[in-house]
Amino acid sequence: MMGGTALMAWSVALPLIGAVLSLLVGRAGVRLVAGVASVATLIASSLVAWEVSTQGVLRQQLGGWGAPLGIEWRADGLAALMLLTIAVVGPLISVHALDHLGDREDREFLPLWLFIWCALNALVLSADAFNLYVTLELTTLGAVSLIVVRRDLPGLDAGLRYLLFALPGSLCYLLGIAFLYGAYATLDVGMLAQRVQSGPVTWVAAGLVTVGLCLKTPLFPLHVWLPPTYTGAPTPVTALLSALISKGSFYVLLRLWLEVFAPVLDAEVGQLLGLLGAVAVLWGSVLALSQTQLKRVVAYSSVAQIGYMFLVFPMATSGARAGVIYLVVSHAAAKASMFVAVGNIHQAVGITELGGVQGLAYRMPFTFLAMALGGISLIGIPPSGGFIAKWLLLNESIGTQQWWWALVLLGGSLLAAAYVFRILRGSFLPLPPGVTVRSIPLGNELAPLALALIALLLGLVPWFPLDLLAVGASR
Amino acid sequence: MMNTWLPLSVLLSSLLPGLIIFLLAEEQRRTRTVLNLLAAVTKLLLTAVMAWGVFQGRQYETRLPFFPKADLVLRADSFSLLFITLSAVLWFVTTIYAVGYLEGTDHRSRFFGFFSLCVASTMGIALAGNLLTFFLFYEMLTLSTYPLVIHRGTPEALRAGNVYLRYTLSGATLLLAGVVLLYSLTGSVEFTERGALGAVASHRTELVVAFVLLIAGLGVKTALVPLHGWLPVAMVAPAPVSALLHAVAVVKAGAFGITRIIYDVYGVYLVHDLGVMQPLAIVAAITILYGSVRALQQGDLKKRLAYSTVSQVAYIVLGVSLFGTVSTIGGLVHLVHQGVMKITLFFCAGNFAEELHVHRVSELRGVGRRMPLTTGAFTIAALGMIGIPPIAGFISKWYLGIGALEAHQPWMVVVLLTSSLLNAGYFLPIVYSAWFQAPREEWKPSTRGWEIGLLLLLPTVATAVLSLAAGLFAGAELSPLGWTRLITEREFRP
Amino acid sequence: MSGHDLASLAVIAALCVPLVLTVVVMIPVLRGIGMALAPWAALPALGLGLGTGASVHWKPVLLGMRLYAPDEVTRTYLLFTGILWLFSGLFARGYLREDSRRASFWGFFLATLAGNVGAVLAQDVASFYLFFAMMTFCAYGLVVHERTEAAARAGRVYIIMALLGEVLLLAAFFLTVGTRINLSLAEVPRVVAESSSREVICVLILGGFGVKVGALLLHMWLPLAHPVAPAPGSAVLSGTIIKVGVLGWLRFLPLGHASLPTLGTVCVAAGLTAAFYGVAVGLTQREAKTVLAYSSISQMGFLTLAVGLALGAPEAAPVLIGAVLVYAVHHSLAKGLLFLGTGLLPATGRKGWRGVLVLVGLTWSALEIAGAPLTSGALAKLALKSAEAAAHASEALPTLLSLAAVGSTLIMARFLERTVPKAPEQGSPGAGGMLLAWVLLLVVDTALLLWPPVGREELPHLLESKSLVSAAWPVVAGVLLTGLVWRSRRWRSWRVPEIPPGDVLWPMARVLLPGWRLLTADADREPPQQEDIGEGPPSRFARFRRASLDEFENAEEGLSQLSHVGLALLLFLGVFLLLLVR
Amino acid sequence: MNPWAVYALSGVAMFSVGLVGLFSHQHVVKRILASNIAGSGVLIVLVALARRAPSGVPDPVPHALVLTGIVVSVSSTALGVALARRMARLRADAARASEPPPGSGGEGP
Repeated sequence: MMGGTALMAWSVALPLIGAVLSLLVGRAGVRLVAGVASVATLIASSLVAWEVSTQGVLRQQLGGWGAPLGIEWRADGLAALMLLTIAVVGPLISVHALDHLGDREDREFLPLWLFIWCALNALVLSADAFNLYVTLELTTLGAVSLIVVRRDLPGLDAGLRYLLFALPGSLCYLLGIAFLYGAYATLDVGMLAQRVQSGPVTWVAAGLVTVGLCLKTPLFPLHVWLPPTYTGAPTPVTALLSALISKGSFYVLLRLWLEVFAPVLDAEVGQLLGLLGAVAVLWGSVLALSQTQLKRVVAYSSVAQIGYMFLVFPMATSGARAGVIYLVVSHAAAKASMFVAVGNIHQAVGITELGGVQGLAYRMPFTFLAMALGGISLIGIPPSGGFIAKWLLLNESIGTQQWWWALVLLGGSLLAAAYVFRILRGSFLPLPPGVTVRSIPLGNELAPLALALIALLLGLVPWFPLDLLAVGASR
Repeated sequence: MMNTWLPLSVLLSSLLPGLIIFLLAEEQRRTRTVLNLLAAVTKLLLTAVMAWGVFQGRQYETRLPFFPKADLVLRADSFSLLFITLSAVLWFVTTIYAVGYLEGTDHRSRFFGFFSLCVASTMGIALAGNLLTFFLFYEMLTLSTYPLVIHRGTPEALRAGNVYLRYTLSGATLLLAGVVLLYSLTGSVEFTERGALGAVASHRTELVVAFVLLIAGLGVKTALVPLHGWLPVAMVAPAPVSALLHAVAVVKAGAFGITRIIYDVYGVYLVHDLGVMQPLAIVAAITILYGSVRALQQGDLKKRLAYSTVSQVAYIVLGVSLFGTVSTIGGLVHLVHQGVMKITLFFCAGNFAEELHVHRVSELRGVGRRMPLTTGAFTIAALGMIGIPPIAGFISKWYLGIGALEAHQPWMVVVLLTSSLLNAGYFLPIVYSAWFQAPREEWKPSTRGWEIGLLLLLPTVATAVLSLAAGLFAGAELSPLGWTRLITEREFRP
Repeated sequence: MSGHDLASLAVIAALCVPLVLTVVVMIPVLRGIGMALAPWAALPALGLGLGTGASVHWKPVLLGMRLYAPDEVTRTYLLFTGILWLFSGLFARGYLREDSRRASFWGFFLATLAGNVGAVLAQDVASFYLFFAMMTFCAYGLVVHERTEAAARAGRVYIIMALLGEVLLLAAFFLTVGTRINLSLAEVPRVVAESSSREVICVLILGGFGVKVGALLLHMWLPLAHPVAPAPGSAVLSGTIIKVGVLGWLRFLPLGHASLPTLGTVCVAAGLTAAFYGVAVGLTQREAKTVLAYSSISQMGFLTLAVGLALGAPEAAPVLIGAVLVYAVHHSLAKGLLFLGTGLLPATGRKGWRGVLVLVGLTWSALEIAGAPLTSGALAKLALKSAEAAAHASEALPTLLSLAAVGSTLIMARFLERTVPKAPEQGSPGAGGMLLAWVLLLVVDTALLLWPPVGREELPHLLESKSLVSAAWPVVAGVLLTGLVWRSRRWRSWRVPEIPPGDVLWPMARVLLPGWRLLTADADREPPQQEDIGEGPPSRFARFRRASLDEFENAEEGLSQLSHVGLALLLFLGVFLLLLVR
Repeated sequence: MNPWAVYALSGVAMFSVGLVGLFSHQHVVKRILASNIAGSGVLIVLVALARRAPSGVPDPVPHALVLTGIVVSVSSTALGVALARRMARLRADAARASEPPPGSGGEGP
């Protein structure tokens, strides 16, 4: 049995090896190599999770240098859960991408995705603030390359837009880290947590880090790049962006905030983030209601869902932490399933309008089942991961006497219901005349369903992720 | 061993077939029907075993880990069995009815899949051993009934579905708020006889707020005025769905929940002490009268029945919100009685629509000659609704009336009796014109030998007989009334 | 089988034979058998009335059903109920020979019979209510049997009044039984007497059963319903069914247990008024059966009066109850004879031996009602008067009763006047069965005068000269008065203005009906066409929704400008720091 | 004022200029350049921070960070420019293919 620390390295290395190999092999081998790499990484990630859940937090000093000089990797319950999420959700999206994109894109998609996977895993495991920056940048660059994989105008437009909004975000983050290093002479998150004190440098650093990451995630009012980018990118890429890549920056923010900043900052700043989150919930949901493009509805829903995630900051308790991580995970599965389903619809009828779903419930039952289940999780109706997350957050908001966040959560889910059922209900109408439904591969139908079932499963056995999350939770 | 698995098996006996049915192709009619009936019969048997066990004092509980602090608990106590038995029996007949009713229409796999899910949710609601579990299944019910409401796929059905969702999801939100509030107070809310909140009884404000939230949330499904708007609109659904919605699943789930909240979460003494019982009783009384008056004004048969449900289900709420044993028995027993009678009425309405394409009250003239058995069933159920002995509704009314006096609220008797008169006002004209008036034009004679297909006729007659039997043999030990007395004795035992 | 078993079997048979036959008649295949047996359905009840049964207690049925108590009230009621239903049934077999809705009639007839017998047998509150309601609702089928507009209207009035009565009764029962849920009838008078809401209960009982009895101001359904029903139906309606209302009074009022003088006085007054009022309105009627119905109202006034006296004077209650029973037996059979006679006369014709026989019988029954000497009427009046004496009622009462007897004579004369001349001279063939049944009933009626089931102790007094005189003079006066009027009409043609049957109903209906119409107007409106729903201008809510969504869209567009994003970024950072610096 | 503080402040100033540039220009290449300026500013701050005490060995860690930062910034600039070029070409093609050119959103040249 391999040691837990080695497993962490494998979980990062395997996708990288896969990416390189798949670039080398010819057209025929790409799928095979990527498949093998995916399965291997999944196994490695699961083993990490297993180790974490049985043995507690895993640490590894890269190259033998300890902090502060060297770089540390650390896998606590949160990291392990994220590894698992990426390892399950990502491959399912890429399965869908195989038949959705063209042949050439196919060859480029898989290596790029494996590369991003590697970067994301590294990001999740990093316990070093600068290393987090690097992995974040790698993810961004990989994501931009994926967005433009089709090399068409909308894709290029979206890719550039993404890049040019992500760059200032990363730079703000980097500047903040620089200040922190200047003040406390360490980049290790754990050591920062011990050394950090309230003071102007910390404030500015925290402000820069927060704003930068909020721009990347993105939080209202910095969300404006999201809808056009998500709409312009190829659908599988949008799914990856929404489900996993945007979670990367949020993960960094969550880590730093909960472990480093929250103890030394005024609670009011947390309220500010919460307030912006609340506005995002309202804003995203209402705009989702007014969209006519299917994909934009789902994109604006992401704006709203990200808003929920920021409700963790005003509460900043372990319960809220668990709730928000749960939200991240179940949103990853649910939103991926929604986007992939949208891709299927587009592929089948070639209509991007909301009305395009008419009559499809009977033609593409799996896709619509997936959409329904995913939507349920977004709304937060049981049984779904979204419900568990909402439940935990609600409990926390009442428990910390901040009942106004409960109102946001409850009102937000009603709005979510409004836009989710706006999509679903049309599908029960009879098929309009003149529309032909192309059949799509079974794999494409099953991928969203599998994703949605994960969201469902998260709502049925919440004790497993919650137990895992509790490992290494500081507070 | 059996004691832990039985509640779960009851749940799974409709959940699993439901999931399998989704996967069946539209043409696999025989397989689907066999599966449906098999599941229904299995559930009946399991329920019977469990009912017998509970009657003997055995405990049945399935506990599944869910949250670190809160398990999913399925527990069969006497009250849940009352509801389960009702659902299991009525599901069985409704399945038969639905097989007949939907013969030759589209999307039957989907229909029966959701149909089973709907019943599974109802089972879950009945068996829930704590508030969280209850809420989970309550929401599942909302979701599994929506596709049934919009089953026809017409714009009108979709609109009804919208209204349905708007109401039920808003209600669920309120309910969730209440549930969370209670959980944050106590950490865990197990359903316990005589209440689970004794330890936090001093938090009066929170408890009252939570109570209002819970009742408002549940009141949507229960169709308490002014939260009843969805019910008449949801009438566009096919007849078996309406039957299920009104008699077993949705409306009943709400009433069942309110009862649980009052008796097993707060405890009747605490609710009384908090002073929230009287307002609830007043709301119920208003609903009773409002529903009856509105029913008078409906020309559409199903709409009239829907408003009648609004009124009748409030009887249950009235019963449980009057402080006293007798009214509680009346309320609980009406849960069963109303179910059996109302399902009969909807079956009849479905039969009329299916066989003669009659939807409006005014078109029912002389239908008794053409469809005597259906009209007979309708008559029995309608008279029962009015509260004429020996049909089940009489027993409910008897207990409710006495209970109102026991609770020193004579005005409730006036409400009850006025409502009876109004019930008579909207049911008896139908009965009269069906039997004693000549049809406008002669109906086409049946081509089948019976007045309508046996799959539609038998369930109708069966439930009519049940409504008669439930009243006529109310004194029997295992009658709904006997069972309810057992439950209530346990709740009020000092 | 032991004697006890046999006795309880008799009770069960009395109730279940009609019930089973009802079901048999409903099943098309067995209908023929059922209809053949139906006329005899009351036989077990009659048998039980003659013999003695044993109490039956079925715990599982309803709320614990108890049947039969071997008391005088039960036996007497069973006896006359059985007799009248039996002969009405036999009569109906002939009467309905050619009726196409025979099956319907028999179904309702049998079910009503079961209800009637059950109400007499019932020994607990819930069962009593069950059978009472069953009788009430099934009798509706007899009322609307003809399916004419008049029948429908009468049926409507009947059912509305009945429902009102039921509601009052329910309220009374709730108050009576309380948390005991159900109560044996034997305990009821005591419980009511001890109840804190005794007066309320009594008022509700008086009102609730008063509808059935046809007490003053609750009588409106009677003159409408009795005439439209087929003759056998009218006979049982007027003969036995309204007597069940009186039975209710006897069972539920605290007679002998409590003294309620005020209520008693009200009852006495209402009874007396009804006695005269019934005659007064009845005399104006043209339809023979309506005349009879008003006579019933008048006659029931006497019973109301007796019950009122018993309410006020507990010590005299047993005697008064006895008198009521005597009166009930008398009126039941006599009124039955009269109603059946109106159905028989057209069939036999008034000429020929049959006609004469019927005319003699009718006159005899009319005299009975009038209370002529040596008739059952005289016996009943005698019982009533001696009971009044026991109750120390007002001195004026016997006089008033005699005056009322004049009225009875008049109204009977009016009845004969409206019946006999209209009848055809020659009858139709096949009236034999009917005639036989009728004559047998007449015989039984007469036999019961000689061997009365109750009030036997009064029998010797019947021949005393004092009672002969007091019975004879009102009749004589009545006959003279009739003759006078008859003669006067010869000289000058004048007509009595007709008060519409149901009298006070019509002004009431004029007030109530518009309200009801308003309430149910929507039900009769046709639904709007499908096209109307989706089209048309958007609602205000939809417009508001659209407008606010547009606002959001505009704001989003503003936010999307690149420079605005930069500003937002700075602002975010600024507020963040501001919050910390502060 | 310490020279390293001057360095650091000028780095912050460069970062600010770059940031303003990023959000005030529509042209893609200009924005890529602005991001480069901002990035350089951050790197200058890092370099400045390496010298912690007036005397003594400078901290090696920021140097390593700066090197890494330069690599990252080069690669992102390269990617950005490549994308911008390709987009310009595609736009030109589209414009040539159909007159008048199709209305295009975004912030291209």
